[in-house]
Amino acid sequence: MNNELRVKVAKRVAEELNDGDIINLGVGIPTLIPDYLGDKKVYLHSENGLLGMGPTPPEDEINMDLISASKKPITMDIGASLFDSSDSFVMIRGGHIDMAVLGALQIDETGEIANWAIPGKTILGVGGAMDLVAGAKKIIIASSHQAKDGSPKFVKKLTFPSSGARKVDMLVTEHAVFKFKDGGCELVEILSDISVEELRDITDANFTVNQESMNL
Amino acid sequence: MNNELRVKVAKRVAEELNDGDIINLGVGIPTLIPDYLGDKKVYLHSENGLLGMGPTPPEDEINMDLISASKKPITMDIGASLFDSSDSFVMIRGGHIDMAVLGALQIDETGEIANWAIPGKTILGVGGAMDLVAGAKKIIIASSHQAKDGSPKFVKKLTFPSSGARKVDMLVTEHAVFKFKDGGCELVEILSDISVEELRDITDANFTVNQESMNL
Amino acid sequence: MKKLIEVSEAIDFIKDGDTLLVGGFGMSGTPLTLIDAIAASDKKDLTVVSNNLGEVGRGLGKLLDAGCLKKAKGSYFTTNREAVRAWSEGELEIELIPQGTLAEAVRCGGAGIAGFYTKTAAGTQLAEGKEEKEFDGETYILERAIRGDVSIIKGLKADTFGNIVYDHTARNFNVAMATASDLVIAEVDEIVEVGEIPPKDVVTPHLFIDYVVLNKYVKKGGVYVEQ
Amino acid sequence: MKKLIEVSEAIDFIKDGDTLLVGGFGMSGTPLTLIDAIAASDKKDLTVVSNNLGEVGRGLGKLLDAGCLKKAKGSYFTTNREAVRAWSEGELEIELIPQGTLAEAVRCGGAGIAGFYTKTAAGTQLAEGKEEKEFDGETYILERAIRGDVSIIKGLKADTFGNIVYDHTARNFNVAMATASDLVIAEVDEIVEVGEIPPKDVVTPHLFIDYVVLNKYVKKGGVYVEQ
Repeated sequence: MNNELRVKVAKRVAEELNDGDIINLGVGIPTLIPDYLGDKKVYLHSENGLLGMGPTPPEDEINMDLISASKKPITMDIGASLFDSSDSFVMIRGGHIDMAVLGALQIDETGEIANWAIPGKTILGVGGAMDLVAGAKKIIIASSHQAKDGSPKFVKKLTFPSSGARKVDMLVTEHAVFKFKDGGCELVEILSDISVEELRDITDANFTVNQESMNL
Repeated sequence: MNNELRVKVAKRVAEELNDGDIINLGVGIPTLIPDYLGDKKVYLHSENGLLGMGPTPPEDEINMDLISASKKPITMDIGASLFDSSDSFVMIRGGHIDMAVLGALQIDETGEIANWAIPGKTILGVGGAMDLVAGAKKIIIASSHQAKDGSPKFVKKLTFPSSGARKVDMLVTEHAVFKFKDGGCELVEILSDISVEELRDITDANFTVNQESMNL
Repeated sequence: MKKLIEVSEAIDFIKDGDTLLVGGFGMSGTPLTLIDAIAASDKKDLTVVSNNLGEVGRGLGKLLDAGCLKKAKGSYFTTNREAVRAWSEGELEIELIPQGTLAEAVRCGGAGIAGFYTKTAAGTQLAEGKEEKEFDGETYILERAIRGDVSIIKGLKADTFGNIVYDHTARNFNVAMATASDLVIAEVDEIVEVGEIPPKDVVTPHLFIDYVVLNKYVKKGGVYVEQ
Repeated sequence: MKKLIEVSEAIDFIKDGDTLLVGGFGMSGTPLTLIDAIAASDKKDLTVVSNNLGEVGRGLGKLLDAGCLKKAKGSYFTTNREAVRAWSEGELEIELIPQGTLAEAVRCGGAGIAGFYTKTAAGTQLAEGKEEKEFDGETYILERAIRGDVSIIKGLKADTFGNIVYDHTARNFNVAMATASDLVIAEVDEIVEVGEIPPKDVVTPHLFIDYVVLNKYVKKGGVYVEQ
């Protein structure tokens, strides 16, 4: 997915964030979100032990003992706090993170996601993915609508290993916004010039269409 | 037990402490121990959240937010550290306290103790007693040999509610020192002018006599 | 400061029958102003989870005297003889929990952990009815996490985001209690500008704190007294 | 300072087959000097518990290259492609643990808690073979505590008692790892007089630390380099 589309997804997710929210951002598209928050002030949580993550420092202020969970140099916003990994996951698992924005390898129509392993490939990294899936108050998936090979990522049933039983709340792709509720999925918005029929063609999952929000 | 005898017990227990030990002292006789350490430097742990408890402050320096587990004003020794209750009990339960010196209501001949409740009386306080019994590396009981009514505290089998399955290591009374090992008990030292026979008369527990340490 | 509210607003969040987690060890680190307001209200059937129940007529002892309490969970109640009397006359339920188990159970309540296995109290009266399990040949008991509807805690200072620091040993149960309720109210002596508490010094990060109120008491001679 | 020893003495405490808990997140907060010394020794069959296994040829990656390792337990190994290769060729056992579960399991190892129930990973491949239990209608899995024979951690400063502070986000796994082994060695950039770290600023109190060694690397441009 090109950068323009990634930015589109990031901007749309940014609309879902509320002033004052505690946010944990996964790698990839989610990391673009802070640039599109406008006047909204959110607090970024980094699972390696920081609440109040600021932007990348200038070269001469880099300290590799002040890094993000992606192991990139960062700064601290005013009002930040530092803590260790076990306290950081108290926050994540204990429901103290208002929203996690994550990428995914697959999302099924119930909102269950797979975001840590592809079958048949080496499965040697999970990081904090499962903790965030289990513990964040609200979860939005920011993802390309299809995999690189054009196959659907948004599927009826996961074929990749699940990240946990917990369902996510929303999926934002370059084409559309879906909400998950009561085990089902609803299309609430189209973000490109795609039609609902064309969207179904590139989507394996079943979804209903919210007539009202879609102005249908 | 008069103050002289209490001091005698405290002094004898003090001999068991090693330079550099992390010590938790229960209420009563154990609180007298710091005065009899001589050149030995030990670190006093207070379960409400301090390692490095110092002596009582002068009246005009009292801060009731710097207190011991007995809720008395204290000071901090150089090199002290402050922490919360859950971290404090990580230290206790996790085996990071070298020695706990506790009082007891009863001690049985295997080294199991009762130090929190008397049957038939209101049982409304346990505090950190059971955590210390479960977690301290070594436990010494500092106690009067008999109860106030003259009945034995050192018994064959507890009749008061147990503080936990863990056996203590040593019992020091105004009359004698006992060591517990492999479920049995051994008299290792006499501290008063009592004879072994007289000691058995005021003791319900069975004990063997260490011929060597008793110079018999 | 957005989180700063009046004490009267704060206690409106507490409903009859709620479970209230209260920081403090004895009188140290106790949210005295919030407790006063609850005692002066007509709230009832509260369950209080706190290490002690204050002293007679002081701290949480006021909630007992005011008839707000149905139950108290904690580790040491004998410092309040009124609590002992109320329990023996059937006016107050009491659940006794070893101090370390209480601290850990509350931390777990805030940490998304449903229960944990501890050796503390295994084989004692306080383990009655609790599940046992062997690990490496030793017996442990299963203790369940504790959560509350509302936590009230006492800090020394809050910054305007709600980051909290504590006075010496007054961290005690406040740190864990601040994590384990649906709503958390911190009472503090002073509010400072955000940025005045360095990131490495924050003890309770602001994400745990919903509201902040100011303590009406001031410290004199090491003790909180009425202004 | 009584606890200060040479790096060569420190690694003598590590025996073949030991389980080593190692602080750090990626390269941050990693005891590089101790790792170098272990890599240069003939120690073998070690199990390393650490969030990552460093990077190729860096940090814990050196222990892999030197053939010291039998097994690695952690949450994220894909940043070291040598670890991935060694695993796929059967040269290295790997146990993958969610990051929060790893942090909590190590904390429990140091806290006298044998196991805990978490929702994290319930229903996934990483829960296979683990006991499940329902609490309030939700499925939790039992995770066992993790302990080591020796912990090696990295602090910024130690005082002469062994109280430790860390640099910014370098607290990470060091704080928990410092509690959970029979023997704990801290590598620090600097040793200061006791009293220079105020009691409220101590992150790892000295009772957790057995020995301290000095880091031979110095920080330049935000990165540790050879002196």
